[in-house]
Amino acid sequence: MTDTRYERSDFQSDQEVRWCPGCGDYTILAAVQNFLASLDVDKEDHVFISGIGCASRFPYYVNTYGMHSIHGRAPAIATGVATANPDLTVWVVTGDGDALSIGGNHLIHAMRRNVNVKVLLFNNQIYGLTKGQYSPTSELGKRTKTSPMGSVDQPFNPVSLAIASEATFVARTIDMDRNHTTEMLQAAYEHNGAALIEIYQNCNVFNDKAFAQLTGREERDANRINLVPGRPIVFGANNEFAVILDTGGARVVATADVAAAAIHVHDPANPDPSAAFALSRLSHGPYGPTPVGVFRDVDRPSYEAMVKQQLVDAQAQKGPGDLSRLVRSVGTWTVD
Amino acid sequence: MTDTRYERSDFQSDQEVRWCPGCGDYTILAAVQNFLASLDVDKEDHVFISGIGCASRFPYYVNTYGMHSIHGRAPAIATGVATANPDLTVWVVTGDGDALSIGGNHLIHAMRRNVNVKVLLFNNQIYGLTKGQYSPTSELGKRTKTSPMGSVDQPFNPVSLAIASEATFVARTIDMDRNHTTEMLQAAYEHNGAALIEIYQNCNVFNDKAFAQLTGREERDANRINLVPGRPIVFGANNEFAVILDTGGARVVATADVAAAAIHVHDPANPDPSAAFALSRLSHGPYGPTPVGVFRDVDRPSYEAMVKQQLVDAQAQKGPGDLSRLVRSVGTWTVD
Amino acid sequence: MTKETLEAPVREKRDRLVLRFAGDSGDGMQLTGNRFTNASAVIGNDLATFPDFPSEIRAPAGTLAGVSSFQVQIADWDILTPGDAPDILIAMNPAALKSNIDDLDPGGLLLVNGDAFVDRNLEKAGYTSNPLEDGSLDGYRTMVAPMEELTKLAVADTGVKGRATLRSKNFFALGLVSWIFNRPTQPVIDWVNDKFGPDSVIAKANIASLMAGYNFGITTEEFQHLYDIEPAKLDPGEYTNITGNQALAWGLIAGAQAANLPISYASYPITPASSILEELARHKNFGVRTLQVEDEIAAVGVAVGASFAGHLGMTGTSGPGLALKSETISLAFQVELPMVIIDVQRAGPSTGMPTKTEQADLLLAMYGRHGEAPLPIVAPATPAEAFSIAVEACRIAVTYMTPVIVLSDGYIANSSEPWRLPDLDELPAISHPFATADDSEFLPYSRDPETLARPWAIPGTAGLEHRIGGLEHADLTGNVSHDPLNHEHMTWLRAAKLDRIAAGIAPLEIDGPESGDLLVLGWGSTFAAIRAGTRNARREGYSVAHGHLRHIHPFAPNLATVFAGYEKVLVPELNSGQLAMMLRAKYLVDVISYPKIQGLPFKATEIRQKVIDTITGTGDSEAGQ
Amino acid sequence: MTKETLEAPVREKRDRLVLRFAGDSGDGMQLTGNRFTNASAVIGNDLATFPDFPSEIRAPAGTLAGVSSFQVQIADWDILTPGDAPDILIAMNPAALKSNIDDLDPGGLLLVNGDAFVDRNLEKAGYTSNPLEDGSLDGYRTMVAPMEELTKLAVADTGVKGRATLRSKNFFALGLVSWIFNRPTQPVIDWVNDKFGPDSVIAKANIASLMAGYNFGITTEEFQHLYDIEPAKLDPGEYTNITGNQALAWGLIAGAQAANLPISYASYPITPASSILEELARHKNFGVRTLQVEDEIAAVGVAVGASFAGHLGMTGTSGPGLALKSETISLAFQVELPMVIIDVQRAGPSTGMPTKTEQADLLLAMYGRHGEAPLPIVAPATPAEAFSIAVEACRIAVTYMTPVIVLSDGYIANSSEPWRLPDLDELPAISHPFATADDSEFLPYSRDPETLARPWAIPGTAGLEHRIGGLEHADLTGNVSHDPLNHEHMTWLRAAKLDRIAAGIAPLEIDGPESGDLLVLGWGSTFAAIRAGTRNARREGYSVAHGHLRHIHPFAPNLATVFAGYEKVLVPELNSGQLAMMLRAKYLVDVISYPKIQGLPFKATEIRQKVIDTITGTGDSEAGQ
Ligand SMILES: Cc1ncc(C[n+]2csc(CCOP(=O)(O)OP(=O)(O)O)c2C)c(N)n1
Ligand SMILES: Cc1ncc(C[n+]2csc(CCOP(=O)(O)OP(=O)(O)O)c2C)c(N)n1
Ligand code: SF4
Ligand code: SF4
Ligand SMILES: [Mg+2]
Ligand SMILES: [Mg+2]
Repeated sequence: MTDTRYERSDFQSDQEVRWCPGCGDYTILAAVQNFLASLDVDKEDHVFISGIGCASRFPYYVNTYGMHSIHGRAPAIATGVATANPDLTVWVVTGDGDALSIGGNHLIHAMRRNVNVKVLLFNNQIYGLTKGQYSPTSELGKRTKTSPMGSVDQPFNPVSLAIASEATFVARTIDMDRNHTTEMLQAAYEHNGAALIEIYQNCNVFNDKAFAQLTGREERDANRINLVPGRPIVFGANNEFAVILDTGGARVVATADVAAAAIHVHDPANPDPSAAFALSRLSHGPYGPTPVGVFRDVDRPSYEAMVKQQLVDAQAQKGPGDLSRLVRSVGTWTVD
Repeated sequence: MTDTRYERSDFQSDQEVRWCPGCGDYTILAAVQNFLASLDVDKEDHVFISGIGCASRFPYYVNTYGMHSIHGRAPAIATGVATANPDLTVWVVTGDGDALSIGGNHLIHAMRRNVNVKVLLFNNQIYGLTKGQYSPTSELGKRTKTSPMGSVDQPFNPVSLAIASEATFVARTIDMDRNHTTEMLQAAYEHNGAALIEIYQNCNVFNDKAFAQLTGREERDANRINLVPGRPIVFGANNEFAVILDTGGARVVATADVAAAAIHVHDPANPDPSAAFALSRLSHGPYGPTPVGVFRDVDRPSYEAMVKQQLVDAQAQKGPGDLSRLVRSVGTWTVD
Repeated sequence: MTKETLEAPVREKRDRLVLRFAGDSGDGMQLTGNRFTNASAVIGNDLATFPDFPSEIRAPAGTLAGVSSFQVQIADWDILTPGDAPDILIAMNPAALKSNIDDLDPGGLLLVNGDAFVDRNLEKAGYTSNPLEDGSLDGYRTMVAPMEELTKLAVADTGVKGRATLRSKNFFALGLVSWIFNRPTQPVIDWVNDKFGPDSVIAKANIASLMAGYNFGITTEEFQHLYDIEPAKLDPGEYTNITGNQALAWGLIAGAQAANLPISYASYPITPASSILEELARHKNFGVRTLQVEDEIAAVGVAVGASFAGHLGMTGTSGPGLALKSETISLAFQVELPMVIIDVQRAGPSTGMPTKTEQADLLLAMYGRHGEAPLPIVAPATPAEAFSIAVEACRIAVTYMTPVIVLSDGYIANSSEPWRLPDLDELPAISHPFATADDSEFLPYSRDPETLARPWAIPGTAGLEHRIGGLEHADLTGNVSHDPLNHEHMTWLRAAKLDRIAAGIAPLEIDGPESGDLLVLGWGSTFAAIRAGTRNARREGYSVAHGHLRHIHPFAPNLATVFAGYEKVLVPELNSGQLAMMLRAKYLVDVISYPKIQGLPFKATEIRQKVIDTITGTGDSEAGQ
Repeated sequence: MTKETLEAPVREKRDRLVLRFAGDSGDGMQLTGNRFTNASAVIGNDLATFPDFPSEIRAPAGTLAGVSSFQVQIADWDILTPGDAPDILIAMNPAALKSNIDDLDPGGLLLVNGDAFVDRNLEKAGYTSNPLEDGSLDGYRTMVAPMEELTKLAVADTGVKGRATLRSKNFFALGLVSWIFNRPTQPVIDWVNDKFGPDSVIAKANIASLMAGYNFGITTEEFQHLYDIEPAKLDPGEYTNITGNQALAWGLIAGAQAANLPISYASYPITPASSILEELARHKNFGVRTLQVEDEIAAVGVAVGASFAGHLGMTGTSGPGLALKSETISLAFQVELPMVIIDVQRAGPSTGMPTKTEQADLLLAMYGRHGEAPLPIVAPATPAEAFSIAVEACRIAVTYMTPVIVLSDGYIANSSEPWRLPDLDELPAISHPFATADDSEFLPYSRDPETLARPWAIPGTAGLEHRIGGLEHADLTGNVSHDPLNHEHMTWLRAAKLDRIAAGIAPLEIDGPESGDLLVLGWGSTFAAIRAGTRNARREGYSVAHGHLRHIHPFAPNLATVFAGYEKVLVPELNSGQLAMMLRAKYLVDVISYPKIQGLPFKATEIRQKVIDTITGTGDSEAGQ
């Protein structure tokens, strides 16, 4: 086995890819397939579980084991897969509606349990598959077919929510940035436990340019905040902006206005999630400066490891299960 | 109408109260009934919606409108009530299982929408009604009937979760402290929008003394951190402990060890929830110093107000609905 | 080529014609079909439509999976179905041709966008040779127009640029078809201007293309065979063209208005029910509150809460959503609050074929709740009828204080037909049982002796404070009770409401003889095909009648009597025989089930054939369900 | 008062006796009943129990709502039910007396804890005068013991203090009853020591109280009328006493072991199913993974995932949970993965009466899914049989690659009976269709020609990578397909599995004549009452037989033949007639439904009476369903 035994094509299934031309899902698919090919993991050991939505078509296109399940339930199903066989590498592909609307509960519970699944949340801030209704990440006031006068629902910030759900790994990336996406995939893969990557994904049909402030040639420099572990957070074409953290939260300041030491040094491994949370508040929807990168990456035993350990311990204590002893365990009597 | 037109007995129904003797639910019931009597609100304008669980029996005992609904769905049902009639005062009574296990999704969505309901979450860190299984707030390693070798599920911190769900009001109190409970009820009542009060509630049958560190005569002084708006956070019998906030989060220090100015001044009205979140991390289950009081209390238009406004705007724009015009709106033709 | 140089075209008069527009999902076939339909409606034809989407996801342009089609039948008489097979097929690309050509009537007219028949597209569609050239279309009257080329020229001056220039090619096709069928272009032009703004580039491009197509028809010799279809002899009245979901939404508004109740409609988007939410959301000036919530369970929960607070709580979904709502519907049943629950059925199980139609949720609606929880079920037979069925659902819900399930389906939801506007003033008032306080003790589970409705006491009403819940409760007081006999009593009492509802239902009407060889009994969207199929068979001399249930639970009380008149009973359904099962159990009649489970509606010819086979005892039609 | 001063007590021999222990929920009546049962089992009596909890919540001590009871029938022959009415009632307080005394046989023995009959308690129970004094108990042999007083004295030296001193009074009662019925005290003592540790204060107090009660019996003249019940003449073998939920849990372990598969059991607690999860959680050394998850939807989702990964995925719940699982079960059906789904039914609808039994989820299990999704259903007839039914469910799930629903109920779940241990080595091996890679293309929807099972290809197996999902898919390849005829084909193919399962089911056995006046057909927990009731009627000369379905879907293939033998068919059910409906529809037989919807099991006498009424045509028994 060498590091390069796979090509991208090994992870391409024979099914025609059926997203709208121009959809951000294509770039993510390519990034993931390339990433899988770069790993030294047998391809039969990957399992992709998705819900329903455009994003959730994903497993059909990846030549591994996969299940295109039902709306919102992928984290629960993936929990079943991962707990049954901790040797598998389990991926969840989901959308903002799938993960945060109907599936919100399963997602936050998977996070707190630290089930070793890698959740790729394609956030296009819209329901794509059902043709353009607002989603739990759509901005307030958004006009869609179901909100002709503007949405009145405050959106979730998926990174904040995951952090508060006791997630051990939370990151954000952008469909258009293949390298960054790959970096995040690598970090999530290396993390032992639940990992959520929010991927800003352009739906060019129903919510085009939602992420223009982060991807547009003119806007992106001023808005994209790269989070790099161990490094002070600065951004802008000439690092002219910096992020500081104080008791009021995280704020963007002019680098020139603050002492170098005042600039917040990013530490995703901090066991206390408060700083990661504060950074997550810099964005609420990608309107203005928005951090991308790994917000949080801490160690905690994974759910399935603990489940497995209990089986081992039980066998050590009681010996392997003996059915004939079990049925006699509450006392028997004999009739001749 | 005077401020004292009601007595507690006006809010007592004719149903026998059926909790275990000694259950913390009794104290909370009394506090709520007294509080309702203190308000200048017609009693027919209160609506109590609950799910299923010991706590959720609550509406039967309060002589207002009420519904003992089904497990986990109270926030959704209450959203229906509040949106239909914003003039009502809508309360949700729920347990840690009801609100955070099966009902987690409805809860976080009610918070982000800022539906004007007051959620009283009776957290006894156990499933009482079903006789003692661990809950999403039970501590790691807890041994119960369903976790004979100890629970492997990391618990939620309800305050953190609510804050990350974009809640506009989040507080915590303790069943045994009737005055504090009443204060929190008052603050929640005055808040316009969704309000969550986590109430630590002793289940003396299945999880007795879970909150002893906050209520025990010897322990409580050293552990109970009162959050008071505008005041530096200090606690202990002689205020010998203080809370500071830095980029690593909130920490407890000896008051003597820090400058007075370094002590964090509590500001629940800060629009940025980062500090509130950091404070919420001081507790993870009441094991050690634990803040009680209002963590967050900020203004945002309530969901039902916005829903209602759109009806008003629509009528202003298009006039009141005219069925006969509606059915002709896509063009008609006549057959003679 | 000016008008003057041409001979007068041939005008053939037809009483009915079936057209099918087929193209890529991106080609705007639904829009084209709808505009053609509208123009036909305006000149007074009767019509019925059948939109058919490829699947829930956009497939790559040009592939078979991406083909979208819209079929419409126009006629000068009271037709019922969108027709079994098209007389005219408009194919915008090779994939559209390939997946539709087999349906075209031999000798039918085939109109093709020639520009799309390039190698790349042919390959995507799986053609190894070009059908326009290899003679395989010889059986049809084929006309090939360079639609893309001509569209590009037509829009050259309108300001559209780049790829967008081709976007209007569907309007070119529409213009051409309008010429052939002698439809007015003005309604289309008005619609375009209204939709996009008369000054917009897109409006200009669409209109230019439309007229280019129309003029291409006028000026080209090939298109000199025209069709005329006279206005239909419909019942006198004012008509509009309406889809099922639109009719349902309007009917809900009308029903709630008749009951003098505000609507709270809570829903989670799902194909093919989303457009009910979308339609209602546009009518907030009627006091309609629409709530798009986090999932289907929340949706029905919100409806329960709204009804508790005195609104008419409503929720709509499709099969997967109805399954999820089961537990909460059981609560709504137990607390006896009014509610309208809509299930626009689609092909299952699981995600199934979400854009295809089916009637396989009937037993879920009947029995999909734990414990004994019988609910009324109504079902519209046609798109337009969804209006009156929605009103009827509101009537039952409010009058009897019960949730009501409306079973529509994807076919009804998206199809359209002319709807004769009812006299809205004559919609029967629905009186709601709002309780008022008096000196006596308030009993939330006392009942109206006639309807068995319990009083509806709205929060905010002084003196009526009370608690309801999902636990079994004592008769009258509603206090929690585990008394065995009370439980039995309450169970039968709740069930007895269905008998009261039955007593208020009109008897089932029969089309055809009141006794004879065969009764065909249907429900829901199979109406048109069954009516046409049975009438055709009857014209051929077969002794067959058609009855169509609008009330599925309870049944019309005369059903047993109706059965008695016929030798055999045939029940065609788009499922494995679900209604048939219910009828067999209740009436012990050896009902013959005729299932079709293809995600497609029945065709009239299928019904006609089955009728004949059943009566004559040929085919495999004798098999019971 | 020493032993010697006493005359020898009277010993009456009985072949059967029914005891009911009744007290406050806090009094430990379930424990007392269980220990008594166990001691009886150990000396070889046959027995059947019926625990009855007050409601899902602890009511205030001393109230009627708080009464908890445990009934047991012990006999020297093969009895079936826990008895209709008790011969002996043990009442620990006025409320327990009040709510149970009406059931006591006239002339029955009443044993009362006299200390509890103080004003406060009498008032709470709604007594206006003390029944121990006002003569209202004159019809019974009443014996009053100052149980609390004596318990206090007995535990004085054990170190218990304060309120806890009274906690052991149930052991006092147990000791006394053990004396009266000549049960050994050693099994109780062993159990107490094992449970609490021999050195613990609580063990000491319990044992002291037990012996005090026993000795009180010996020494008091009042209790000199003793009963002997000989060991039952059960089939030879080794027996244990087992509840339904325990048997189910063990059966699941056995079934998975037979299939050589690890178990993943995911569940969300709910009465009365929680104890299956609790029992399985104790056996992790069998490789059983138990997951308590956030809700029922997650539970069945986890089971789907586990089965995909090659475990035998399982989930258990009660009615409200089954309703919630509907949508995901539909997915499991569509992807054709094995799974065992347990529904321990309770009285509905909605929250209903959660601690009471009912059989009203049958049609939910049959039809509670959108689209066409037929699933196999099996149901145990007795607590002990839950073991073999669980094994059978595993067999069907794995052999045919399908989810299977097990319908148990609250009565079976909590009741116990002696179970003759099966020869575990003879449990039939279940072979699972794990796929292995070879050179040919892997077809995830190819099928075993006999079972129609598709191959089970486990993630981690090289060469079998494939995708499954809830969308309709093409035969063989499993690729997404919206082809109409494929959908129809797949729908019938999935349904055809049920026929294959039917072919593998043993014919229905009949107790009684193979033809005659009446067949009583039952399913589930009504077995014991029907068997006893029909046998009693038959002994009286009535021509009646009893058949009991273990397979509800599909039915045993000989059912139609069985029906042919009888004039009438009676179907008693704890619902409104759900099985009756299914039978009527399928067989067009005019089945007579005998519904009971009280949250209580049938009594044998009720069945006997109904049998006689039905045969003789008296009563209202002729009404169809
Ligand atoms: C139970 C259920 N409810 C609703 C739907 C309809 N539905 C399918 S996908 C979807 C939302 C898609 O949005 P998202 O998850 O953001 O994915 P995207 O299409 O944007 O990638 C909805 C509402 C469904 N399939 N099942
Ligand atoms: C759908 C459904 N699932 C499960 C249950 C069983 N159940 C009732 S209450 C409860 C949990 C109670 O815990 P909690 O919400 O913490 O309330 P507590 O009793 O502790 O006050 C459960 C699991 C139910 N009634 N309905
Ligand atoms: S609808 Fe949007 S998200 Fe879906 S495939 Fe098309 S572009 Fe992508
Ligand atoms: S079980 Fe616990 S929470 Fe429930 S009533 Fe008893 S003490 Fe209170
Ligand atoms: Mg999306
Ligand atoms: Mg709790």
